Formats: sequence, C-alpha cells, structure tokens
Amino acid sequence: ATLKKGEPIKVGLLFSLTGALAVPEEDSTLVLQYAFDEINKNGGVNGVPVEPVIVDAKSDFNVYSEKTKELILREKVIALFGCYTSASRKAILPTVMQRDHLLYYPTCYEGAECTQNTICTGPLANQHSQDLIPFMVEKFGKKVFFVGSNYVWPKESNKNAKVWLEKAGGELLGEEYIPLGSSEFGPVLGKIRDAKPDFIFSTVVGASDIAFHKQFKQEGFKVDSMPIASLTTGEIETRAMGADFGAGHFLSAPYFQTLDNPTNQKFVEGFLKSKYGKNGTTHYNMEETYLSAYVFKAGLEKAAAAVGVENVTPRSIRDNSGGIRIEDAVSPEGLIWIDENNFNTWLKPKIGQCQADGTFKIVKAADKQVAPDPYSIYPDAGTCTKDGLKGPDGKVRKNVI
Amino acid sequence: MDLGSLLNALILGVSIASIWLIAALGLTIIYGTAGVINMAHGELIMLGAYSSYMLQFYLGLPYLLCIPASFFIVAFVGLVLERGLIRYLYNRPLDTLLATYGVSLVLMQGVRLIFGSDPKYIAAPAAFSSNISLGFASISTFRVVILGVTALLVFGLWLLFYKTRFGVQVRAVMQNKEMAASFGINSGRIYMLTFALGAGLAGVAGSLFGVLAIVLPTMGASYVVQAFLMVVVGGGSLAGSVAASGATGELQSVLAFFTNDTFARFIIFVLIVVFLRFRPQGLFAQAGARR
Amino acid sequence: MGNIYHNKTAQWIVYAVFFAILAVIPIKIDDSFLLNQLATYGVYGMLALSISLCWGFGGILNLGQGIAFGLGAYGMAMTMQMQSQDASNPIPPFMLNNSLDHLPLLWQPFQNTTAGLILSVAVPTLFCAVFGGIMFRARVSGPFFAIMTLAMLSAFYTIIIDRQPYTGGVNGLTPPSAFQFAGVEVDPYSPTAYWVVFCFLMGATVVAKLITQSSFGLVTQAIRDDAERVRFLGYSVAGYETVIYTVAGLIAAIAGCCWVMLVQYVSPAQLDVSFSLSMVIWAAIGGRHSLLGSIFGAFIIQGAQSYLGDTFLATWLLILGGFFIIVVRFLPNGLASLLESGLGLLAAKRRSSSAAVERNGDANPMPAE
Amino acid sequence: MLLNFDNVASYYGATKILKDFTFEMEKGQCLCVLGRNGVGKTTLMRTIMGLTDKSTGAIRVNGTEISGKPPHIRATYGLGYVPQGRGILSDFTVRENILLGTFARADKAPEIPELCLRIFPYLKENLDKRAGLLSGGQKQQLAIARALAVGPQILLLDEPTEGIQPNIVNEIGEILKMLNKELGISLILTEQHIKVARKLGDAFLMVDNGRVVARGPIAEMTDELVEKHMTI
Amino acid sequence: MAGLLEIHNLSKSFDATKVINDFSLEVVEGTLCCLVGPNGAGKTTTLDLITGRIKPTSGKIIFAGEDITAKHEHVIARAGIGRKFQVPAVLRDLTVRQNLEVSYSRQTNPFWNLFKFRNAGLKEKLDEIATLAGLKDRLGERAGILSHGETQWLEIGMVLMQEPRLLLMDEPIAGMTEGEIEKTARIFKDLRKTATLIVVEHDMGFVREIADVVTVMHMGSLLAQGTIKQVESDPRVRDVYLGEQEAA
Ligand SMILES: Nc1ncnc2c1ncn2[C@@H]1O[C@H](COP(=O)(O)OP(=O)(O)OP(=O)(O)O)[C@@H](O)[C@H]1O
Ligand SMILES: Nc1ncnc2c1ncn2[C@@H]1O[C@H](COP(=O)(O)OP(=O)(O)OP(=O)(O)O)[C@@H](O)[C@H]1O
Ligand SMILES: [Mg+2]
Ligand SMILES: [Mg+2]
Repeated sequence: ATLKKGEPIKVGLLFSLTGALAVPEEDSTLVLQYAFDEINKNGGVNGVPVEPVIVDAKSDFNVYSEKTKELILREKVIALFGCYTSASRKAILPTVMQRDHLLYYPTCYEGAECTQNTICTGPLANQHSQDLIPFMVEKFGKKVFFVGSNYVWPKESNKNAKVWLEKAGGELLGEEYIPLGSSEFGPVLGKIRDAKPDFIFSTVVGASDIAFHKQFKQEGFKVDSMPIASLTTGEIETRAMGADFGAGHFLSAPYFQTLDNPTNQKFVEGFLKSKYGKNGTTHYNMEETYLSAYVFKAGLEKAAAAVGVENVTPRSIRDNSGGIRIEDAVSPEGLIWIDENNFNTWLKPKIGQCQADGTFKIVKAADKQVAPDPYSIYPDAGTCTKDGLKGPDGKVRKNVI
Repeated sequence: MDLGSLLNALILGVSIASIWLIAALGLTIIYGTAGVINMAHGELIMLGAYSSYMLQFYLGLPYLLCIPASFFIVAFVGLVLERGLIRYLYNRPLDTLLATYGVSLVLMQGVRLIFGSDPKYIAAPAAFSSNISLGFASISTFRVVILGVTALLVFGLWLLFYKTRFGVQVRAVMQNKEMAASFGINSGRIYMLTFALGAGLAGVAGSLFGVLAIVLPTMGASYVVQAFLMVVVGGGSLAGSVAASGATGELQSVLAFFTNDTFARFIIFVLIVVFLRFRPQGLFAQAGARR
Repeated sequence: MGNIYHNKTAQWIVYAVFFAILAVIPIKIDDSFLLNQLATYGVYGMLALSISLCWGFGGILNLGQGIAFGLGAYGMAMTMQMQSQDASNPIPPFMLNNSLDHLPLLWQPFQNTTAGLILSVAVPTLFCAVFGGIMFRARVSGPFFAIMTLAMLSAFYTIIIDRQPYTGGVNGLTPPSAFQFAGVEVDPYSPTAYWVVFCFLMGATVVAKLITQSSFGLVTQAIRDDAERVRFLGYSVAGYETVIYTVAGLIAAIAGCCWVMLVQYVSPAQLDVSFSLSMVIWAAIGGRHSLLGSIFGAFIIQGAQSYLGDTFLATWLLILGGFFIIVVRFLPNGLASLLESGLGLLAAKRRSSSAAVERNGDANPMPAE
Repeated sequence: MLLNFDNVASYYGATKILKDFTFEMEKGQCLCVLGRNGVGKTTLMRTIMGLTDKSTGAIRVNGTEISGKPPHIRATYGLGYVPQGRGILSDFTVRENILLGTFARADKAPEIPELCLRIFPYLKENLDKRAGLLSGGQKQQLAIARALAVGPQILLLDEPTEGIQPNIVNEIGEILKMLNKELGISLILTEQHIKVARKLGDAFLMVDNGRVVARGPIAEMTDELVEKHMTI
Repeated sequence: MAGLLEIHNLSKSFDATKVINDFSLEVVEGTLCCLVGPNGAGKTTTLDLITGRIKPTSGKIIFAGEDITAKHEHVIARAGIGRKFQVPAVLRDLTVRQNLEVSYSRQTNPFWNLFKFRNAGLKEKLDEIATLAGLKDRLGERAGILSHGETQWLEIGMVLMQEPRLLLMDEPIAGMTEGEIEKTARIFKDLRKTATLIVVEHDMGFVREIADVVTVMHMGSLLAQGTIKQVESDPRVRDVYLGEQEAA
C-alpha cells in the first residue's frame, strides 16, 4: 500500500461492533472516528484527509484474520488500528508481518513481543502496576491475593506485579484464575475469605469483572478493609456494575475521565457532544486509542518528510515513528512518546479511586513517564530493538511473537 | 484446608447448583415436554434481565416486583415465538435447534440495537448486598434469595406437572400428540402454554442473574450450554435436572476449592461424558419402549 | 423417469461442473485476497461436508466437530511453529514466557515436518475412532451423543486454555512464517495454497459421495432411520457409526491443517462451541442430505458474512438470524431441497402430460417410481 | 342419523386416500368396515377423528357438522377410539392411560369407570405398571379399556382383537355385543375375519381402493362380495 | 437328532417379576414350531432372549451347536436368525426397495461395504421377494406410509431377504385378510424346506394349518407341547388359553 496524490489516506479500523467484545471495541471505533474527524478538520495528515475504513470483526477471531487480509490486500489501507484482546492481535499478526504492514494496537497488553510491525499506545505490564502495588501495600498492608481471568495477559501482569510486590516487601497469599466470561466467583471469594488478605489485586476482565465486584459486595466483603486494586475496572465497568459496587476500589491507568487539564476537558466535552459520544463516557482504553490516531499522523508526516509521500509504506511509517511525542496540548493524559526501540509508549500511570458516582479520583500520579519494557521479566530472552529481538547471544531475531 | 472451609464450599455448592438449576428449569420444561432444543433459551434469560432493567429504569418498579413481571413479559415473548415459529417444527426436533439459533441471533441483535451494547445495571434492595454468617459458614443473602426462588419454582412445577390435570395433559401430549388429541386434549394449547411457561422461567432466571452478574445483550450465551448439559444429563425430567444441577454445583464448588475454577470445569465436562457413557439416557430416564 | 435430482449420473455431472468452476478461478482471476478467501471457504466447505456425511447421512449430530478440526489445526500450527525455530533456538517464544526451558515431549515430534503432518491428521482421527467406538458401543445416540460431543469439545477447550505453557492458552499459536513443504514456502495468498485446498476439498467430496452410494451408505441410512432394527439384520451398528464418524473426523482434521496453512494461527476459538455450531448451520442451511448443498451452505453463509456483514453493520445479525428462521421453517432440508422440489415439479409436469389418461388412478395413490 | 358421511375425501399430504365416501349409520348399530390391506379402513377411522392431513365433504355426528373441527373437539362428541397399533402412552402407567380416556368425557368425571377394569382383570391387577412394558395383547386390552373410559356414544375399533389370545377374543366379542346391545353404544369396527363381522355386525361397509364399493345390512354381505373385494 | 435351537432352563426377571421361568425348548431343523400362549405369557420375551435383545437372568441358548446366550444382536443375526417383530418394525424413512436391499445382508463388514456398490444376486432375490410380498409396485414408496397389513408383508419380506436358517415370526398374520392368511400359510410351508421357523400366533386356525409342533407357554413356563391335536385337547391349555368355544 502506498499513498496516491489527491486521494484520501485510507486506514482500517478493525474492531468488533457485535458480539461479546463489542462493549469496549465499539467505543474504540467511535473514538477513532472522532479523532480522524478532528484531524481532518484541522487540515488532515500531511494536508490530506484520512478515510477510515470500518469493518466489523464480530468478536470472532476468524473474522479478525479475514478482515485484516481484506483491509490490507483489497482496501490497500496504509495502516490498521485494531484489536482489544491479545488473542485477536495474535490472530492477525502473522498476516500483518507477512505483508510487512503496520498495526496500531491501542490498549494495554502483556508485552513479550518484538515485531517490526506494531506500535502500541497502551501501557505494558511493566508500567501498569509499578506504582499500584507499592501504593496499596503502603496504604492497606502487605498481604495480597491475586485474581485474574484465565489467559495470558493477567498471568503476565501478575508476574510483573510479583516483582513490585517483592520490592515493596509484600506477601502473596494466593493466585486464582477464572475462566474468561465466567460470572461465578463464589469459590474464589471463599478462598479469599479464608486467606484474609489486606487487598486484592485484580486482572479480571470484561463481564466477569463486573460480576466479581458485585459478588464481592454481596458476599459481605468490605471495600474499606479489603479493596480491589485493578488494572481494568474503568469508567464503563463502574457504571455497569452500579456505582455502589465500584466505590472505593482502585484502578491503575494512564488516563481517567476526571483528569483535570484543559486538553482533557476539551476531549471529554468535544467527544461527548459529538455524534460519536452516544455511550456517554470516556475511559482509558478510548483515550489510548485516540492517541494512536495522533501517533499515526505524526509518524506518517515524519515518514513523508523522510522518504517522500509517494514512497511511504506502512513499514516506513513504523520506522519513522520512534521517538514521536504527543504533547500536552493534544494528549488528554499528558505528554507521551513512542520508544525508539520497541515502539511501545512512554507514559505516566496514575492511580484512581472509584467514587460513589462511578468516576475516579486521582490519588497518585507517577512523577515522570515510565519506560515500556516488553521483556522486563524475561531478561534472558534479550532486548527488543528496532530490528528485532537481540538475544544474549547477540543474534537479532525478527518477528518474535 | 480446615473443615470450616470445606463446609463453606459445600454450602456454596448448593448455591451454585441453584444457579445452574434455575437457568436450566425453563429448558427442562420445554425440552422435556415438547422436545424442542431451544437455543434461544439464553436470550430469553437475557430478555428477563432487560425486562427487569426496563421496568426498574423507566417505571421505577421495585426489584422484587420486577421478578414476577419479567416472568410474564418473557412468557409472552415465548408465546409469540411458539405461535409464530416453533409450532411448525414440533415433529422436527433437530430443526428447532437451528431455528431457535436464528431466533437467538435476532433477539440478541435486536436488544443491542435498542439498548446499545454497553452493560446495564439493575439495582437490588440494599438488604441483598450483604451476607449471612452461620458460625464459620457464610453465604450472601442474594444467593439465599436465588436458592429460595429456585426451590419455590421447583416445588410449584412439581405440583403443576404431577398433581394437576394440566400436568397429565402435558405429559400425554409429549408422548403422543395424536392420541392425546383423540382423547380431548388440545395439544396446540398445551404446547403453547408450556413453551410460555418455560420462557417465563428463563425470564425469572434473567432478572436474578442481572443482579448477580451483568446485563448485556450477550449474557445469555454463557448459560445456554451449561443449561443444556444439565437438562440432558438429567434426562429431560424435572427430578433429573434437579439432581444433575445439584451434583454439578457441588462438584464445581468442591473441585474449585481443591484446584482452580478452570480445571474444575474441565473435570466436570469429562465427568459428564463418562456419565453419559454409562447412562446414555440420562438420569431417571425410563427404559425405552418394547417392540 | 422421476426427479432428475435423484439421478446419480446427473449428480456426478453437477459435481464435475462445480469443481470445474472452482478450478478455473485462479486461472482467470488474479486477486490474492479473493484466492485466500475462497480457499478459506473451501476449508469451511470441507467442514460442512463432514457434518453432512456424519449428520445428514449417518444421523449422528456432531456438535463437537471442532475437536477434530482443532486438533488437526493445532498439530499443523505446531509443525509450522517448529519450522520457524532453528536449532540454536528450538523453543517457541511463548514457552519462554511460560518459563519452560526445554522443548516439551509433546512438541518434539513436530520438529520433523513429515512426522508433524502425519500426527496432525492421525491424532484427531484416532481420537474419533476411539471416542466414537466407546460411545457407540455403549449405544449412546441422538441428542445424547450430540451433547457428549459438546461436553467433550468444552473439555478440550478448557484444558487448552488451562495448559498455557504447552498450548499458548487463549492466545493460541501463531507461527510467524508460512508453511514450508519440501523446502518450498507455501504463500497462503498464492494459487498454490488455493490448489492444495481445492484438491483436498474435491478429494473429500468424491470420497464422501462414493461412501454414500456404496452399500455402506445404504446401511448407514438405515441406521439413521432405526438403529435398533438394523442390528437384527446382522449389522454391527456401532461399527458403522464409528466408521462414518471417524471419516468425518478425518475430513475435519485435514480441513484443520489446510486452515492453519491459510491463516497461520490457531486458538481455542477453533474449539469454541459457537464455531462447531456454525458448521452444523452451514450444513443445515445448504441441505444436510446433500453433500454439495452443505458445501454450498458454507460458501454462501461465509460469503454473506464477508460481503454483506459490513454493508448492514447494525442489522446483519438480524438478517442472518431471520434467514435461518425462514430456511428452517420453509425448507426443512435446506436450500438443496429448493432445487429438489423444483426439479420434482418439472418431473411431475412431464409425467402428467405424458400420462394424463391414468387420472382415475388405481391401486397406487402415489405413482411408484 | 348418528354418523353421516357425505361425499368425503381424505388426504395424506397431497395424496387422496379416501374418495367420494358416502354412508350413514344409525344409533345403536354395529357397523363393520371390511376390505383388503391398504384400502383405507384405518384412514376412515382417522378421518372420523380428524387425524388425516385434510378432508373435504361433510361429516356429521348427530347432525352436527364436525369436519372442520380439530380432533380434541371431536373427541368430546363421544368418540372412543381404539387405533391400530394401540397408541398406548408407554411412559404412563396403566392407570394414567385409562385416565386419559376420561379427559374427553362429557361429564368430566376424573374417575375410571368400573366397567373398564371389570372386563380386563390383568389391568385391574397392574394399574401401576408402566404401560410400555405390557405385552402386545395386554396393550390392546388397555387400549379398549381407555376408549371405554370416554363413555362413548360411538366406539371406533380398528382391528381390536389383533394379537389377543383366543379366549379373550371371544370375551371381547361378547363384551362388544353387550356394549352395543345393552348400553346402546354404537360400534364401528374394522375386521379381517368375516366370521366375526357376521356375528357382531348389523351393517357392513365394503371398501376397496379408497371407495365404498358396497354397503347395507350384514345379511346382504354375500360370499360373492367377499370373494370379489377381500381375496387377493 | 440335536435341535437347531436349544433353550435350556431359561429364566428372566425384570426387577422382582419373573417373566420367563425355567423355560426349555428344542426346535428341530426343518420344522415349524408354533409358540402360543396367553397374552403376557412371555412369548415375545422369549424371542427377545433368543435374538439377544435382552440377556437372560439364567439359562442357556444354543443355536446350531453354538452358545449364543451372551452374544450381541448383530452377531446372532449373522449366525442365521432372522426376526419379525410383533409391532412391525420397518425402516420408515427408507423406500420399500431400500428396506429389502438392506436386509440382504450377505456382507456386514463396514469396511468391505465401503467398497461395495453392487450386490451380486440382489436383483433377482429382490424381485422374487417383492412379488411374494405383493409389494412389487410399491417399491419406490417410503415404507412409513404403508398400511398396517402392507407393513407386515414388508417385514416378512425383509426377514426372507436375510435368508436365515431360523426364522422367528412374532404374530405375522395380525391384520391380514383371510386370503392373505392362506397365502402366508403356503409361504411358511414352503420355507420349511430350506429353513426352520418359530411362529408366535393367536390365530388357532392358522396354527392348525401350519404347525409341526405346538408349544404352549404360560406365565413364563412350558405348559404343554405336542401336535396341535394333543395341545388342543389339553384341558389346561383350554382353560388358560383357548376357552371352550375355540376348542369346540
Ligand atoms: N401418512 C401417509 N401418507 C401417505 N399415504 C398413506 C399414509 N398412511 C397411509 N397411507 C396410504 O393409505 C392407504 C390406506 O391405508 P390404511 O392404513 O387406511 O389401510 P387399511 O385399510 O387400514 O389397511 P390394513 O388392513 O393393512 O390396516 C395405503 O395405501 C397407505 O399406503
Ligand atoms: N422390560 C419389562 N419390564 C417389566 N415387565 C416386562 C418387561 N418386558 C415384559 N414384561 C412383562 O412380561 C410379560 C411377558 O411379556 P411378553 O411380551 O413376552 O408376552 P407375550 O407372550 O408376547 O404376550 P402377547 O401375546 O400379548 O404378545 C408381560 O406380563 C409383560 O408385562
Ligand atoms: Mg388399517
Ligand atoms: Mg408378544
């Protein structure tokens, strides 16, 4: 895919608009449309408007794979924005890599990947809980219980959390994983009751997360004496579970709707008032997705300047994206930039406490941007560089997923 | 792993069983009487949750009234479904599986179009978000409520099916429609009522699950397979479903106590296969007819 | 005389035409996406075919065809994954993340491509033979067997997720490079990949057709009708059921291998209940009693999902659901029965004009043959 | 006229099985329906009950037109049906099967009439046995008992003595005669045995190829007729 | 001379009720044995036991010198025992022709049958049997729509297609016209030349015409055995089964 003069820049939005994944991913599509509208209104990218090609992946990994091919081969988009789950990302990466294309993956993930074709604007596992665990240990006590959904991201996140926990002098009382989508937390809560931790660290996702918080309260647990510190329970979740089930719990994220800065106010107001704001809220995942549009804009412009508009390829955008900064004036969460080696994002994780109305009060913010490190807990695997994973033997391996 | 925790796990097992059972009740009625494999059962549960949500959100109906109201709303949907589609398929049981799968897609997407794909919230009385402690055992009030409702429904269904004329009629129709009709039973009406009843039960389950878990257009999908397993393992009878859910609930709770949730599920699935290997007709199924 | 739909020669001609059309596509059309897409449909076609064979002809409703498909796909993905590991680095990256420091025994045979391919097909087939054998001997049948396959499928699904270090868990396996056979890389977007799938689809269809026309096919149909009675004619019902179930499993396993070759990944989603259900739906919509009809069902439903799905974003599922309902309600034997009754009408017309004399009909209410 | 068929045709699917059926039957009569295999005797019974796919023409019971009515309504006009193949509900007990008969009773009395059990001692002793386990002949007895429980005006008997042991066959013959003569229940009976027909019947209806080929008082059933329409 | 079929001290109980009680029987090759007895005497159950449909509580069944007591249904069928059921059991969704074809079970191995497209000798046999059963012009019909009598004939045809050494006929003439009964009697008498038959019937006229030996069962046990004359004059048989009139 290359750009043609006078034609809009086509990008693919690959999210699920139906099925189980539609809850977060529909918001992603909406916010990206909003972002591109905004960009187009302000003169487009490199002077050319962006035309998002929207497809529905139907929460079905087979469809993700098929639509990826369609967007790349038939629609000839210059870049893809898509996926919310690791599983769908993994499903499409072989195709993306095979075509040497470019995927903007706009949400948090576990890391341990080093490809030459992705740019991620969400927090990595090593950034996510770095502040949260010490904060909770200090505030509530040393003893913690890990609960997560049974898949890769929670497990990897927990491995990171364990590192921070050890540093903070905490003690892990137990670790439980619930099948994805399950809404039965009786047995797990029973174990937690027996273990009596000071707080719970949760990486439960989606509908399960909501059930978890509800049953936590219904089973008589008290948020004051044993709060849940989560990496996922954001504004959509707290609203869906009913504010009184969410109130008092903690979330670590780079963005909260209540962040108090002019850029964010503009973003929240502008978005909610626009035709894309029908779901009535903004949350961290949306904001990360929003940022990816600007990262793309900057990357394309940089690449065009470097190789000439006609020669811009997805790969050249990626290669020119290292070090791109999204300044306070654009980024609702504040300044972020893309790492020059692993193409993940430097950002400031923040900790919010859920209030009675479902919004979050920011109780702590990192004082400076934290570096993304996809291999933080696997130092033996090597380090991720621009050209691939550099192993301890000095060999560079491409496309490691 | 002291005795108290194990006891707790056993008590929890009863509660899990009641959840599995109430999800399976409506299906038991529909499958057991009409032989209809209703893949839309999960979506009927979902409709129950949404009815409660609507009644509460738009009319301000107290939650406890939403439960019976959801029964009637979903029962009505069931009635329409039966009259409009299912009744043409009674002699083609496997086709009902496909047709109702289509129905489930329509219901799911219809609800999504109307209410959006974000989760909804049903408020329950504050008294329900607390727990009851009995010495070292503890259980949430809401789980007790579910258990109570389930027990009540099972008892009511038992009365209805085994102690009333209607029950005999239903069972007659399910065995041989022509003969039942030849002896003055209006089989169309019976089918219609049982289907509505089964749907209504799904509605009750939905309004309970909406509080326990989440209200989403896709929420039903997770219940339908497990409900199915219960009905078939139980052999399609009321007692069978009760026993099957009871056993599964306890197993799930105790196994999860000793291992983890995912593995507990795996074991349960395997046990179901092994069980059906030795009792291919399910629990409480009578030997086939002679030739 | 009679309905040409039931005429064997006519059926074979239709088969030939169908495959001839599929065969000219890569020659006439140069669109790598379309080729890859059609090849994927071909894989779905094989799955629908296997369901038609097992359910339509054998009367064994299999809601767990994902097992054979998934096991085949996992085997193939393991083979491809090992192809992209070199000797200096024999352990797939995801295992390192799961703190495995040597290649598990389970994975070792897959270092050899041939062994991997053989295992990919043999393991699921063997599983079907053993599982089917045990169940059919115990005379599990009808909805009970369907539910068992469903439970078995769920068991596989859960255990694959739970054994993340060996299986990649929910994320599955994503071999980073294309399949290589005898040193040649099979580009999934190339006509080669298309041809491979095409040949397997055609082969499977022809074999399935021959099976249904053999004596075996007749006995199988009799079993579908009344298994109990057939035993007293001297046939081992369990034997027949196991064979047809296993053949269907074999086809699905091959489909699984082809599929991974085309999309380069596999995940537990391939063993999800909804995927196995869709296979049944393809067959049902196309016409489960017709092999070609089922394949056709897979093509049109997947085609509609690809091409109409985005046009009717919000209402697509409504349309799809409505379509199922209408087909099932009015065409119990799927779209194929449309053709059947169409041709039947034609035949009837022909007959009535030639034999109008015999109106006052004698002994037979329905003309025999 | 108790039962009246006026130019009735009856179908399975699109296939016409009964053609131009016209006959009548008086109250208290015993009508024997005769004919070879597959001529439509069972179909006649099913047409009366409304169990065929479609029928045209007029069927009247006691002057009431019933042909448009569904089977469960027809049953309440006092039709007791003993189908061919018995139609026993195998998951029901013997008692429940007989109770089923009472559902169509005009008086809605939910008790088993004493008559039903008196005739068949085996049933009386095994009221709680699952009916599916009965032997063939026992099932046949049960089917008759159930039809009697309806308290019928007309008893439709489709080969009622099939598979029943000889001494009970005789007994059933006696019982039918008793029902017919003493209780005034009208009978429609299909029989393959000319002897039985001659003994029990007041009138006969000879069917061939879906049509009435002869009818009249039983005395008019000549050997010639039998020869023509019953032998192969 | 040893019998083709020997039943030794057979018993069968369901739960508490003893349905077959120490029943023994020997059927000599080439004879036609009629099994009679009151409703519920255990005749059908005996056939179920012979064909392996249910397993006896105790006792032994020997066919052609081989113990078949514990064998599966299809093994027993292959050994040469064909059966017609009391409630006619045909394959209702298949055509009449297919019903007969399936019954022509020379080759029963599933693997062999995968490669078999044409059955030697089938056509002639099928013609012959279809004619015999009077179903010649209904071959294309779905078996499910046949009338009761026609179904009986089809099932008899199916058993004949099997060409078994021993035929078990459970009430073959129920629902047949008198003419057809005569025809059946002729067929059975013909069959005796090549096969052995056990016929369960209540129609004493028919029994009288065809039986070589008559065995009377009562309450699961043997009540009487002998020629038709002997049996008919046995007071016990008259008492429990025949009734006065019939015997007269
Ligand atoms: N469901 C059906 N669909 C089509 N044709 C049918 C159906 N049922 C019966 N028939 C046909 O109707 C004709 C009459 O059948 P019916 O059962 O009334 O015969 P019958 O006189 O009772 O014979 P029998 O003495 O054998 O019981 C037969 O040719 C039969 O094939
Ligand atoms: N599975 C079973 N469970 C309980 N009782 C049974 C079972 N099978 C048969 N019986 C009983 O065994 C007895 C013998 O039945 P069987 O069918 O052998 O009789 P039959 O001699 O064939 O009678 P008929 O002449 O009426 O056909 C009957 O009383 C029946 O109720
Ligand atoms: Mg008849
Ligand atoms: Mg019998």
